[in-house]
Amino acid sequence: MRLIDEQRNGILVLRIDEKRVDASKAPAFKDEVAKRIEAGHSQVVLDMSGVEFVDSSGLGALVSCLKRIGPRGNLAIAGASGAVIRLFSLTRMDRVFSLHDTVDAAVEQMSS
Amino acid sequence: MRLIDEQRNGILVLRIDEKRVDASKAPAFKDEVAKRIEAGHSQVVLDMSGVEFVDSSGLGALVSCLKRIGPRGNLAIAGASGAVIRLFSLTRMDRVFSLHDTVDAAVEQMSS
Amino acid sequence: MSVGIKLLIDSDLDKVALLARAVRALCSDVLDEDSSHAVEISLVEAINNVIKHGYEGKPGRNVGVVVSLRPDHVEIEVIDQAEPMEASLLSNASGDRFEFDITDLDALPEGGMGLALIQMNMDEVEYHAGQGENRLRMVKRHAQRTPSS
Amino acid sequence: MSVGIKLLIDSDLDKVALLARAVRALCSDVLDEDSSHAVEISLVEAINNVIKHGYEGKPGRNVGVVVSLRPDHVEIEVIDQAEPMEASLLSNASGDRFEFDITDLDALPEGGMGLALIQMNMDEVEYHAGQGENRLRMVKRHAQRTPSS
Ligand SMILES: Nc1ncnc2c1ncn2[C@@H]1O[C@H](COP(=O)(O)OP(=O)(O)O)[C@@H](O)[C@H]1O
Ligand SMILES: Nc1ncnc2c1ncn2[C@@H]1O[C@H](COP(=O)(O)OP(=O)(O)O)[C@@H](O)[C@H]1O
Repeated sequence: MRLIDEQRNGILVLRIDEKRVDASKAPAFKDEVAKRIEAGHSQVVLDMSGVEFVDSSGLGALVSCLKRIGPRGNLAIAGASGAVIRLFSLTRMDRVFSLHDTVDAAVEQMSS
Repeated sequence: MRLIDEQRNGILVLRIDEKRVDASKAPAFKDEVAKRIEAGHSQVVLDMSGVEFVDSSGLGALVSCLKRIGPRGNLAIAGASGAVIRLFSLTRMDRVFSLHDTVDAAVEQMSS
Repeated sequence: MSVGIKLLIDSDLDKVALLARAVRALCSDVLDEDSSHAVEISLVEAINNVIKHGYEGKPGRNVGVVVSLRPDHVEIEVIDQAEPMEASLLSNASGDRFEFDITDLDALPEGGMGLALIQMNMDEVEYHAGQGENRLRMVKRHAQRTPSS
Repeated sequence: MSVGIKLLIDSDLDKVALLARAVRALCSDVLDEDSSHAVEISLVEAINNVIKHGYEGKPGRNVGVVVSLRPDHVEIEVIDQAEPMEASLLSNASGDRFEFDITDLDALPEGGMGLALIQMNMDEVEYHAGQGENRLRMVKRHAQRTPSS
């Protein structure tokens, strides 16, 4: 699971450097994000602009991250497109996650 | 084998309305073109702009058309791109056939 | 005139993407983007289930997919030789799975979404178990021919 | 870490495009355009030969292709159960086939180009016949790792 970390105004921007977040990658993804949350990050933007496909395991991992960060933290998703957006809509998760076109937009809203 | 016929200044413009000209289509293609040559067409532009892939059978069919039209007739190819051009180059057939970017360019040269 | 091809991987989650990419390329010749995605997500969920539940994560077993492109629909069959699943799990699955309370964080689903996604995305879904082989048959009709879909 | 998938069609020229499209989609994830085309044309020529010559155009026989994406190359194996071909036909084939006189219309080739195209397009080509099964193994290395290609 390739993740690229970046800090912006105390927000962790995590770029998913994989084309697919599926059952083969979801467990590692969940663990990697959990590690960062345990380390104290409670404001996280996931940059999914490079992701072309997510299955229900990947989606479940995202939900797990959201739960772990908890109601006092913040998890936003940036750059989801095409098949990824379609999955969010189908499962009504577009109403659960805070979705943004770009990382900048997500960071800006989280900072304000 | 889908071919679309059009006449321009006494030139037959034949558009190949198939994405692939391969062993499953080459015999029918050869027959269809032969029919038109027998019917008196000796100036022919093949519009290959919609074709994405040609194999050696398709290429052989094109050579057969060229032979049938003979040295007194004219066969030009328009709009070949990508994989099609690559096959022509590999087999040196780019030196045998008269290749043009567009149908217009092919018709113009044939008319002059 | 039907045109069919069979694809085979062994029961390894790392290989599911290969199958998915190949099948997507086949479908995209005749289906639009949304329908191609519908087939891809359904196929991936079905294969993940075979590997994770049917074969219990054991490697070295076969997962087959037959793709047939027909004039008005695409048919996908997922074939395995695992213990069959309880057929009612599939027939009871539906989009209701996603009628959760979006304000109740703890109640959001982290799993159990695959069969529902299959039902929501495909026009026909049939499961046949028997003779040591299970077949999940899924049909996606071309969008332009089914204005109601 | 290799990732492999097997594709099967029956011996029907109408199905070769399906195989080609699926394999192309797999390759295009790791190979550039030219290398993907090199694999596609080689694969199509090999399969056409199996169907036309090996199975003599008879339908209902199997043609298999195993695709393995490895860190620095793509490996394609074409597998059939036909009579083997004369191996020297393949080993003698080369780009020399296209050293014809371009001014001699009658002498231009209309066939006999497939094996030459395979040799020209792939980095390794091996043919194994035996035990009722023939395997044509073809390797395409990633362009960036073989500056000489
Ligand atoms: N191929 C299968 N073989 C056996 N059991 C299956 C199979 N597919 C699904 N199931 C059962 O149905 C349940 C629901 O499947 P699904 O909706 O895909 O969600 P998940 O796989 O996340 O649990 C699984 O947990 C499993 O118990
Ligand atoms: N799989 C095969 N089985 C038997 N013979 C073959 C096979 N492949 C090729 N050949 C023989 O080699 C010859 C050259 O093949 P090729 O270069 O592909 O050109 P073509 O198929 O147009 O004749 C064929 O005509 C055939 O006699």
